[in-house]
Amino acid sequence: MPEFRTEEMLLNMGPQHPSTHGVIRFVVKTDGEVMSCAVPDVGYLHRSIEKISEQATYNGFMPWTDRVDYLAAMNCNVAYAMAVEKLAGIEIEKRGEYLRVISMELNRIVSHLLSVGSVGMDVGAYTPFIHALRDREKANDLIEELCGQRLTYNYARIGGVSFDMPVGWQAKVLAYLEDLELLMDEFNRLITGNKIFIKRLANVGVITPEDAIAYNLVGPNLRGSGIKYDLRKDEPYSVYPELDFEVPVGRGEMGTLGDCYDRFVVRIREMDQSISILRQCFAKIPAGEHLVKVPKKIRPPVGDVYIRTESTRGDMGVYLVSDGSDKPYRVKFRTGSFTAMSIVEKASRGLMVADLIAFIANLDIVAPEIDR
Amino acid sequence: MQQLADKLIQHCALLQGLPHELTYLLVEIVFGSLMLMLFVAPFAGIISWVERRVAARMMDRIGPNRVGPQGFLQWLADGVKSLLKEDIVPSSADSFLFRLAPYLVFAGMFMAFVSIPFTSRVIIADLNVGIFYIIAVTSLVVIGILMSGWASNNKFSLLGGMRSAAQIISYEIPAGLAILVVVLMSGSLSLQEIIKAQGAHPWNWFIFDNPFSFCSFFILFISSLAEGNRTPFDIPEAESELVSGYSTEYSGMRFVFFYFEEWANLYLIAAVGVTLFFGGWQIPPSVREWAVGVHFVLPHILEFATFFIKAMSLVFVIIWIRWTLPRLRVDQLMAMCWQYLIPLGFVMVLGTATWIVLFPQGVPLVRYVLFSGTLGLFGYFFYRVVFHLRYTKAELQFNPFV
Amino acid sequence: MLKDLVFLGTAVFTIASAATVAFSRNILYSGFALLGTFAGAAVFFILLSSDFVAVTQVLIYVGGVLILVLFAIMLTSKIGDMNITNRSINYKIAIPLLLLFLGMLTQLMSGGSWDFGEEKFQSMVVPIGNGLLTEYLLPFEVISIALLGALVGAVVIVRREIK
Amino acid sequence: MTVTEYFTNIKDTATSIFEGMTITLSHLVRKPVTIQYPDRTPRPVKETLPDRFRGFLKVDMEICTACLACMNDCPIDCIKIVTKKDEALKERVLTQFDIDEAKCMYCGLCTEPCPTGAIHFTKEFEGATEDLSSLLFSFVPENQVIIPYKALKKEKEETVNA
Repeated sequence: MPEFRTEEMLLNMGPQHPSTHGVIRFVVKTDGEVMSCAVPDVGYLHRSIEKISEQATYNGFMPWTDRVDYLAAMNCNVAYAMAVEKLAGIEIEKRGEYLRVISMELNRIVSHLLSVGSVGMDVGAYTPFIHALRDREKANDLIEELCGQRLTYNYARIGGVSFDMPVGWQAKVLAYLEDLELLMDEFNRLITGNKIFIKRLANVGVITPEDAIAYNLVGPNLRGSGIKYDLRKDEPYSVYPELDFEVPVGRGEMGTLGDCYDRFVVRIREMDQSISILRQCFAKIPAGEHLVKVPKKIRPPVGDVYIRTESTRGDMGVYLVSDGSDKPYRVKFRTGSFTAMSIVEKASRGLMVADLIAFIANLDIVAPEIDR
Repeated sequence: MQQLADKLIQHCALLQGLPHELTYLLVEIVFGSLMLMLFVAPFAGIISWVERRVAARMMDRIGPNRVGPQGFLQWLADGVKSLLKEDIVPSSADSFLFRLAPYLVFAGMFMAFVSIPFTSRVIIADLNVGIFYIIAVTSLVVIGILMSGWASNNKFSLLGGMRSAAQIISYEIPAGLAILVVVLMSGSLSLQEIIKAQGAHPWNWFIFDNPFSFCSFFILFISSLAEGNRTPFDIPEAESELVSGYSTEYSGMRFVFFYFEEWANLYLIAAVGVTLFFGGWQIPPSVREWAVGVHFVLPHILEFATFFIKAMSLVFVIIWIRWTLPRLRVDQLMAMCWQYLIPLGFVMVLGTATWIVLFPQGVPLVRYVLFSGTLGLFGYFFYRVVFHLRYTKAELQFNPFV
Repeated sequence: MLKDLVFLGTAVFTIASAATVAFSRNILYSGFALLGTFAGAAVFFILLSSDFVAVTQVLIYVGGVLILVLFAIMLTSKIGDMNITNRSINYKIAIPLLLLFLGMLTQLMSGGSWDFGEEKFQSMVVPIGNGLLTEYLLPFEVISIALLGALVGAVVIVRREIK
Repeated sequence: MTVTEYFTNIKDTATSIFEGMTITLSHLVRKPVTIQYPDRTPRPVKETLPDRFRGFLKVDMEICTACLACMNDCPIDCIKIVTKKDEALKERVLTQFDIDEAKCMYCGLCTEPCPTGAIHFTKEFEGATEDLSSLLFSFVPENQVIIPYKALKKEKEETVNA
């Protein structure tokens, strides 16, 4: 009997596609609905942010860090500020540190809400997406009140943060967290526990723990594969050692360990942890200056420094080289989305086209963070 | 329709000169299309507004509320806008098939409306094979979708078209089985006969006739959703995967044709469901007698209202499901059809056949139990709704037109 | 009179679309033209007042067979670019076959009566249903079993292919 | 797949759909959160913005000291200040103070070093225009000069602390 063979179809998904979450291209080889592989093609959003740093002063580069990962700008701000502070030997006050953690964790909630919402949308459930965005807007309002912007916060400064909390802000945030917990419960009942949703995510895009380490995955993607690794715990920075929180990991509840559902659930649980961290921060925050006095023109000594922080998309690294002038000699960002792209080719083998969408959404990639 | 034609022939001298067959044909065409255009076209438009408003409220939004009162004329504005838009045929598309496909889709949908009853007398053609005919002509829609998918010369469209075809031919089987259950109970394929076999009171509807018919309704409903490409079975047009599936390359009026089909299909699904399982236009005989006494048109208005309200409730449920559930994957969709719906469908057919043989007169107790059980389910349902509202301490706003 | 007109129109339409099926260079066009042929056949059935058969014709041939045919054509790669002709005519076999077929048709046509009179349109559902389950029960069941065999066979073939 | 699994699947699907539908139905009677910007808001949106909102930049020329701190700190050079020594007044005067709001990325770095708070954000954010040049704001009228504000040293410190 002759062997029947259907020809593979080359499907060009992106750069303009509703579900690539930015300008990314996936070259998808499919046989009907089943893909043989999807190769990511990145670089459409490269804006030379790292090169721009060589033209900007240490302080003046801060707004650019907002644009590295626009969904978690606080984390980028803080990572960069920490790098400069470490190189220049600047100690910042406790209040500044707490304000940074508060802003970062609030930002983590904002970012994860969008992530879990968009996973829902990409598998076809629109209502949970809008519900997540509704709650995210409230958090954005709070951040706007704190720093004046909703997206490109530019809140951290070398030496602390730009503003102290506004009057009455703390109470507003705590009230919001109360609401958020209830609304997240509802969100979970609506989508996380939905059988169709579980079916769509469970056993899809499985990343084994070995692969997760081999491909250098970070953040929730790594923890979704069951590896308990969180820089806030394992390489503590700022005031995280003073705070008590859990590191949620994937447990393969609905299918194989390291599938899309695990990563989704890890993000949901991380939000709960962020809520708890925020409450502790507000209870512990000491009085003091939010911004220490630093020289107007910062000239760190010649040398280099590498700082790692746990951003919402995982290990956010800043490598900074100084030549002693008032402008950085070199700044390099190490971002979670970029390494997450490397696993796509392997994990997407044998998935269906619809799964690829769920998988990409689940990796929580942000196109500008990939390309910078 | 025939009576109408006869009356016209009696009263109109011009028509008497023509052969009767021609008159019948003319009357069918003119009045039939008038009825369809005057009912289906605005209905499809208005239902799009309803869907957008309902979806918006489910998402805590408001929805379109600017054109006309409460945005009610949004559908007209959208239609006019689409008419004025440039009609683009991609240069590498097969232009003949590309242009033809929307018409096929449109025609398939309209042909199905021919045997949909409105009241006990108002129906364009009460075909003896009515329900069978509806399934048959809607396959034209599939051909149109396949055609558009291929002619667009776009891989996403092609995938969408193929998904649609695979989905619709698979789901025709469980739908057919569920319909068979009703045909067994009523002994007719004509939609009017099927309605007449049911009573006006809920417990006399076919859905509550026996446990098998109760399940059959859900099989039919799910299959209809799949055939109408509605979420959770909207994989042929899945925006997030296939951009917009088979309609990706369409613009302007041709695009509207596809969406028109989709909205009109909502009513078709609901009307078939109401006809087969919910007693159609049946009103209680006492009410009917009273209405006939008042004016001969009144019972028709009541019947139409009954039918329309039932159909709209089903339409609302379909809309509501769409904005609640995620979409299935294509293989899960097929698995659901072949592993769950078709075997269950066969069980229902056999079960109903056995039931009819065992209890030719039906069992009133079972009807009451099923009916009150459904009511109880509704009760629990609303209890849960109130629970969610209390739990999240939500601010209430009962006015649907904020 | 009207009936004749409809018949003639449908006949022309059916033959034209059948010719398209046979002679079109694009196999997909052939597939879509088949729609016209099937629809035409359905109209003939209606003219013969066999509404059930007409609807079945549309349901099975358009809704099932044609869609599967189109499906298969579309799955074949680059089929749209290929020019497939079926003009290779083997006269030696074709002409005798054609003559035989024509003879059979003439025999049939001259045999029966073609006058249907003005009899009232009657639904065929009940006679067909009764016929299938009484008089023709055995052939019906035999065909069912044959179809089931074909179905199982298809599954077996596909299974071996995947492995 | 065992028989139990088969029916558990059906049950789970039905119950989770039931639950989901109760939630979406409950949203039908909730208050929508939409803000109908711009014309159907209870208050103008500008009034609802927080104090730290970063809208258009504005310079209060009365108190500008022409220290050039904002210009130097701007990461994208959208502020242009020109000063010259005026012969008649025997003083350094401002002849040009332009902010190109089209370039501005609203980072706020210029407002922080300002000794008098002359350069500050407003709550004006509706800047959509067909013409980019209309976003070039000149705070010194053409062919005029402005004498910078000279704060007393003590006063200046107070401003900073406040």
